[in-house]
Amino acid sequence: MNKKNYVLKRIGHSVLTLWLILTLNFFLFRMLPGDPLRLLFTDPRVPLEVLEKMRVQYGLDGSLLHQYGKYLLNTLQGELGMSFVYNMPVSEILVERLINTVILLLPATLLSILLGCLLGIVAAIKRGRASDFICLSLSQLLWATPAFWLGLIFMMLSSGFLPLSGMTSAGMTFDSLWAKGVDLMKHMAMPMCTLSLVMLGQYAIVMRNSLIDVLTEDYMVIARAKGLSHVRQLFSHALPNAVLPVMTLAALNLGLLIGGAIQTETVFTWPGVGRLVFDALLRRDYPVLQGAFLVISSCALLANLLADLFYKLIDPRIEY
Amino acid sequence: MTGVFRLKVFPILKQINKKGMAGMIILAVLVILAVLAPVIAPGDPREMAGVDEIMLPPGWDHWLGTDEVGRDILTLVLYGTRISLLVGFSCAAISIFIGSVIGLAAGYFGGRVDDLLMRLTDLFVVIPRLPLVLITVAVLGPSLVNTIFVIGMLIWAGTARIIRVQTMSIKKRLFVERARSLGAGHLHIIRRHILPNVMPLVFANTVLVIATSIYLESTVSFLGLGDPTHISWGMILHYAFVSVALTYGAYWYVIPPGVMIVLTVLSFTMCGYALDEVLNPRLRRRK
Amino acid sequence: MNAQPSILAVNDLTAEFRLGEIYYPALHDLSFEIRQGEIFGLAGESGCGKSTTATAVMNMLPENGRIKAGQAMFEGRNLLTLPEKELRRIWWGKIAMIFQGSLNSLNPVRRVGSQIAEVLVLKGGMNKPQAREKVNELFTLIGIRPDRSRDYPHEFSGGMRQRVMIAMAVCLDPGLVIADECTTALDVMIQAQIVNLLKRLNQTLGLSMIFINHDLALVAEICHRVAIMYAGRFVEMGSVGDVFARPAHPYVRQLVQALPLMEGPVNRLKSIPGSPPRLQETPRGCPFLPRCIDGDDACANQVPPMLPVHPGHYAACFKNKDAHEGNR
Amino acid sequence: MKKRTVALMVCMTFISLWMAASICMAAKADGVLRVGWTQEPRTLNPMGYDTIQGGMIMRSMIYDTLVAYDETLEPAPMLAKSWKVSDDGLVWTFDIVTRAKWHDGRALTSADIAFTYQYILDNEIPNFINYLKGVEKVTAPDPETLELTYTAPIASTLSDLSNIFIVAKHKWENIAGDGAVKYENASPLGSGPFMLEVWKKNDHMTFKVNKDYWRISPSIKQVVFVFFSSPDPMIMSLKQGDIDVIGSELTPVAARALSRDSKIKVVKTPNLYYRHICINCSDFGQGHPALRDARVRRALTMMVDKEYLVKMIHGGFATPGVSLVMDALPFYFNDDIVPYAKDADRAAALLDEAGWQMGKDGVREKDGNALRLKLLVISRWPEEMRAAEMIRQWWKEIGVELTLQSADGGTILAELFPDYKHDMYLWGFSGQPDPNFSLLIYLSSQLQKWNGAGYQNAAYDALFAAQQKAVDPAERQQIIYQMQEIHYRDCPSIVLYYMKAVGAYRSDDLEGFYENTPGGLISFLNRDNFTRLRFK
Repeated sequence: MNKKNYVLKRIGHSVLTLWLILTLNFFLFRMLPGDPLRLLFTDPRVPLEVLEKMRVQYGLDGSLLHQYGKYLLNTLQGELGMSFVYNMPVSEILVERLINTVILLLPATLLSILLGCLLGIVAAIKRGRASDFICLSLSQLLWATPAFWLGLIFMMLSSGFLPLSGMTSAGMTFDSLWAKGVDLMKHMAMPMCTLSLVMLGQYAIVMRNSLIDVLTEDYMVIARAKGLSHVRQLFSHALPNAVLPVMTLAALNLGLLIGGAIQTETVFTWPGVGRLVFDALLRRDYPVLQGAFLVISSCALLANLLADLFYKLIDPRIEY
Repeated sequence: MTGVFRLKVFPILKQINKKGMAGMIILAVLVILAVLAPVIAPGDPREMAGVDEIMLPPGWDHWLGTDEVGRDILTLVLYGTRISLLVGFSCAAISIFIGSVIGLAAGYFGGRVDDLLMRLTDLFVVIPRLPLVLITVAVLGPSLVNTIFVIGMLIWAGTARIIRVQTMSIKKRLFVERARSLGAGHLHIIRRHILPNVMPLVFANTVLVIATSIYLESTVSFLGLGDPTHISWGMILHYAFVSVALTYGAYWYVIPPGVMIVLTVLSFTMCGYALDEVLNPRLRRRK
Repeated sequence: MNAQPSILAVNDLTAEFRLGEIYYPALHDLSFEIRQGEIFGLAGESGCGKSTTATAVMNMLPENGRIKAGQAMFEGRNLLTLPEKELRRIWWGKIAMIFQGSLNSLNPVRRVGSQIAEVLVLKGGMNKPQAREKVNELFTLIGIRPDRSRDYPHEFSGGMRQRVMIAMAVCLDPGLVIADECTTALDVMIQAQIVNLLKRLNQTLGLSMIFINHDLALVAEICHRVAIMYAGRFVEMGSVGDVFARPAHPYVRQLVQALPLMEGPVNRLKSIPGSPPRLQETPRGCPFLPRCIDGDDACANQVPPMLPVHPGHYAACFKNKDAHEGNR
Repeated sequence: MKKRTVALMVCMTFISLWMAASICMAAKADGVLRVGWTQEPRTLNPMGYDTIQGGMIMRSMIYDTLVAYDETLEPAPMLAKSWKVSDDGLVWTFDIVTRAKWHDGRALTSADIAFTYQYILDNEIPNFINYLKGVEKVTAPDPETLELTYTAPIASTLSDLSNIFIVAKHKWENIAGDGAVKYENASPLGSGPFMLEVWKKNDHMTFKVNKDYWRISPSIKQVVFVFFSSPDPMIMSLKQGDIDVIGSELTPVAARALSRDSKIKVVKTPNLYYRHICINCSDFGQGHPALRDARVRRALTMMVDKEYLVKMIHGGFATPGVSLVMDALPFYFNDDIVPYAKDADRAAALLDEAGWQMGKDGVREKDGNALRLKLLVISRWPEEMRAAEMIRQWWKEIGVELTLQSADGGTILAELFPDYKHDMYLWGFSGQPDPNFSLLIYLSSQLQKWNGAGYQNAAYDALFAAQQKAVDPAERQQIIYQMQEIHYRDCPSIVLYYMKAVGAYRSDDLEGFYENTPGGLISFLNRDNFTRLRFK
C-alpha cells in the first residue's frame, strides 16, 4: 500500500472513530437515571408548563432518534449546547478553559519530556549499573504515583510561600505585565511540577528502552567507528532516533495528560478544562460534560492520528 | 477449559528478576493484610470516637492518628486494602475477559470481524480514560459495583490488542492449519491451540491491568465519585481533602493511604513487567 | 605478493564476552596479517566469530566484550592497548568499516550527504563547502547522481545504500577497509555491482581490505588470501588458490565440496550435519570433533594449533598433511 | 543543531523566569475584599434560574429589592420607604424612594418595579413566579407609588417581595419574555451598591463599588469572589492571607483548625438550613409499607439520638433538630415541643403495637414482610454517611435493618418522581426567612413537587391555608405551632439538626461585620455587611 492510500485509510478510520465517540457521547448521557430536565430544575416549584418550555429550549424534546440527529447536526456546526450551570454556550466556556489548560499543560509536558529524557539517557548509558537501577526505579515510582496525591503533598509542603489555588491572585494590582507574568508563574509552579513529575516516569522508561535499542544499532557502531566523540555519538546519532518513540508517546499521552490535568487542576483550583469537568461532574452540568468530553476525545484522536502519520512517515522501518 | 492453564509456575518464578520478586513479596503481604484486616486492625473502621479524639496526631493509642470523626487511620488504611484489591481484581477480571474475547475473535477470524472489532478497540484506546470513567460513573451513580463495572468495561482495549496480535501469529503457525484440516470446529481450535499459547501473555497483562484499575479507582474515589460506604484508599484521601486535613496539617491523614496506593501500583507493575519479560518472547531480547 | 609490506599484523588475539557474570572466550589465539593492497577474506558460518574479529581488531568490542590477550599492530602501534582518544584518530581515518545491514548502517533520520560530510568536516579538516564538493565527487565515483546526497537513507535501494556506505568508508582514504558481510541481503545482480566496485577501489586506490562473508563463492572471487573460522578459531588460512583448491581441514573440505563447480546460485553453508558448539561450552579438544568424520582420541584431548601445510597455507588439524599431499 | 539550541534556550528562559518569580511580589490594592467562595453562581441574570444559594448574594449586590430584611429577619424598607395594606388584606400600597438611580444614571421609579413584576407574571419566570402568587394587578399610579392587588390575602407578602430583584424597564423591555431565563446578562444593569467588573468563570468575579449608591456608600472599593472547588485550598488561602473572608462554608474541623490562628476570627451564626431524613409515607408509592404507619415512623424517630450526632459529627456547629421550622426563626419556632428522647423500649413497644414482631433473625416482621429499609444518603457530604451509619446501628437495636446507599441528587430525584420508589432519604433543606416555605413541603398539593415524603394530611393542609391568610402575626404563630405539632406526631421526616453557618475572616485586617444575622458573614440575608465592613 502506498503512502497516500495509507494516510487516507488512517484518516477514514479516525472519522469513523469520531462518529463512534459522538454516538457514545450522546447515548452515555441518555443513560442518566430520570429526566435530565429534572436535574436541571431540581426546584419543584417550577411549574410543569415552564418545564416543558425549557425542554424545547435545551433540545430535550422529541424522540431519541430525533434528538440524536439534532445533536449530530448541531455538533458538526460547532454548537455544543447551553450549559446548565452557566447561562452561556458550552463552546465559549470550553475555549477559555482550553487556553488555561494549555498554559499549564504545555510547559508541564515540555518539562516532563526534558527531565524524563535526561533520566532515560542516564539510565541507558549506565545500563545495568546502579545508576540505571536508581533511574529506572525512580521512574517506575513516579509512574505509580497518583497525580492528586502528589499534588496534596506538594500543597502541604508549599503552603506559606506559594499561592495554593487559582491562576492569578485575584484582587491584586500589578505594576507591569512582567509582575503579572510572575504572579502566573507562581501559581503555576506547583501544579506544573506535580504534572511533570507524574508524567516524567513514562518518558524516562521509554527513552531508556528506545536508547538502548538504538545504541545497539549498526549505525551507532559505525558512528563509533567513525571516531566520533561520545557526546557527538549521543546527540548527533543516537538521540534523533531514540527520541522518536518519546515524541509519539507524548502525542499518545494526551489522554493521560488530560486525566492528570483533571486531578491537578482540582487540587490546585486551576481554572482549566480539567477543573471544568470536575465542577461539571459535581453540579451535573451535562451539556458541559458532553462538550468537554467531545473536545477532549477529539483532541486525543487527532493527536493519535498525527502521531501515527508522523511516525510512519518519518520512520522508514515501518511497513505500510 | 482445562489445559488452558499450562503455565509452569516454578520455572517462571525462577526467571523473574529481583524487582519482580520484590513486587511479589509486597503483594503477598498486601493480600495477607487485606484478608486479616479484621484480626490485625486495632479498631473497627466504623467506630467513631468523641470530639476530643478527632484529628489526633500519631501516638501510642493510634499509631497513625485519627481522622475528623475520630476513626483510627491505621484501621482505615488496612480495611482500604481490601476494597482496593477487590476493585483491582474484579476490574481486571472483567476487562481481561472482554479483552480476551475481542482479541481472540479479531485475531482468529480476521477480515471483517477484525476490522470491526479493531475500530471498536481503537475507540477505547483513543478516548481519554479518566474522563470517560468519571463521566460514566457519574451517570450511573456512585457505588462500588458501578465503579468496578465501569473501569472493567473501559480498560480492555490494550489487552485486546496484545491478544489479537498473539492470536494472529499463532494462527499462522502450521499446527492450527493442520488441526483445522482435520475438521475441528473454531471453538475447539481456539480452546486447544490458541488459548494455551495466549494465556501466558494474558496472565502478565492481567497483573498490569490490576495496577491500572487500582490507580483509576483511587482517582475516581478521590474526586468524590466513589462509594462512601466502602472505604478505599482513594476514599480516605477524599475525606482528608474535604475535611481540610491539609489546613490542619494532618500529614498522618494524607501520607499513609497515598503510600499504599503507590506501593501497590508499583509492585503490581514490577510483577507485570517481570512476568512480561519472561512470558513475552518479544521482550526477551532487551534483558 | 610477499613483497608487499604488511599493514596490519594481528598476533594471538583472544577475546571474551560476558554473559551474566561470567566471561566466555569468543576468539582464540588469532594471528594473521594484512598486506598493503590485499583483500583478505574471513569466512565461516554465522556466529563463528568473523564480525567479532573485525571489531576486536579495531578495539571496538561492545560493552560486554573485552580483549584478553594479543596484539594488533597498525602503523607500528598496538591498537589493542591504545586509549579510545587515540583510537578515534585511527578509526575511519585509517581504518574504515562497511556493514551488512546497510539500511541500519546509515542513520535513518539524517541525510546521507550530511553523514559523509560529518566525517569529512570533523576528521578530514574540511570546511562545509569543501566537504560538499567531496561528497559530490564520491557520489560520482560510486555511480549515484550527486544531487541525491540530500536524500534520506530509506529513499535509496539496498544496493545504493551499500554503495553510499562504501563511499563513506573511503572518503578519508583509509589504508584499510573492513567490509563485514557487505553483500548479504542483496540480490545477485547488486552483489556483483558491489563486488566490482570494491575490486575497482582496491585496484585504483590500492585499498587493503578485510572482506568478511559467509558466501565462499564470493570470497573466492574477490579475495587474495582467506581465513576460514570455526567456533572462534581459525581452522585454515592461505591463498585463495590453496584453500579452495586444496582444503586441508575436514570442515573446509566439506564446505568446498558443497560449492557448485560452475558459477551458479549462491550456496549457503548449511549442508554439514550437526552444529558448532555454543559460546558457553568450550570443549577441551578440537571444537569440530563432534561433526568431524575422521577425528580420533588425539583430537579430543588437545586443540590443534595452526600447522603449516605448505608455505603460506596453514590448517588447524592434526590430520591435514596427507590431505594436502593427496590433493596434489 | 539550531533547533536544539532554541529549545534549550526556551527551557532555560522558562526556568529563570520561574526562579525570578519566587522573588517578585505583587501588592494588594487598598480596599479590596477577597471572598473565598465555593458556590459559584450560574448566572447573574435575576430572571435566570439558579439552584445555588450562593448566587443570591451577588445579585443582591447589583440589584435592589422592594423590601429587605433587617438583622432579625423582619421586613425592612429598601426601595419602598413605607407601605400599608388595605383592611381586607388585598391591596398593598408602597411608597417608593426618589433618590434611587440605575447604574447608568437614570432614575429608578415605581414604573421599573411595576414593569419587573408584570414581566415576571407575563412570562412565568420560574425563579420568581411563586413569590407573586395571587397577585391580580400591578400598578404604578405615580413614580413614587406602587400598588399590588391580590386575589386573597397572603401573610408572607413582604417576605416574598424581598426575594424579587428589580430590573430596569429601559433594558428589559427589549428582552423577549421567552428568552428571559436564558438571557446571559453579561453586563448587568442594576441599582445596587456594587457593579460587576469581571466574571472569569470558575476563577473569580470582581465587583466595584457604586459610588453614587443611593442608600449608603461602602468603605470598601472592590469585592472579589474567588471561586474554589474544594474547601481545603480555600481555607489554606485564608490562613495564608490570599483571601480575607470565608462566608459560611466551614466544617467543624476547619473551624477548629482556623480558631487556633490569632489573626483569624471564626464566626458562628444561625442558619436557615437543616438536614433531615425524609420518610416515604405515601400510600401510593413503592416504599416499605411499614412506613405508612405513623407509629413506625415515630419509633424510628425516637431511635435517633440527635444530641449525640450533633456532638459527634458537627461539633458545636449545629443544634439538634426538633421541628420543621428552624430555630433561627424564633418567633415561629415552637419551643414547647420536647424532642423524643432516645428510648429503645418505647420504640419497641410502638413497633409491637403496630404489629411488627421480632423475627428469628433479629429483624422485625409482619405478615411475612421483614422490616428491612433502605436509606439513600446524598453523596456530597461524607459526614452524613457517618451519621447514617450510626443511625443504622441504633435502629438495629429495635429490629429494624437498614441498608445505606449513597446517591447523588439526580438519583434521589429519579427514585422520588414520579413513583416514590424510595424508603427514605437523607438530604438538606434550605428555608426562607418566612416559615411558609418550610411548611409547604408537606402539603398534599406538593406531591410530585416538594413533598418528597408523600405525606398527606387534610388537617395540615387546612392549617396551612389558614396561616397563609393570617395577616395577624400572633394568630399566624398559633396556627404554625399546631402544624409543627402535627409534624412532630406524624414524623413524615426526622429533622436531624439545624446547621449553623460558620465563616471566618482576617480579624487582623477587617472589622465591622454583623456577626449574629442568620445566614453567615456573606449572605443574602446579611447583605449590608458589604456596606458596613471596613479595613483596619
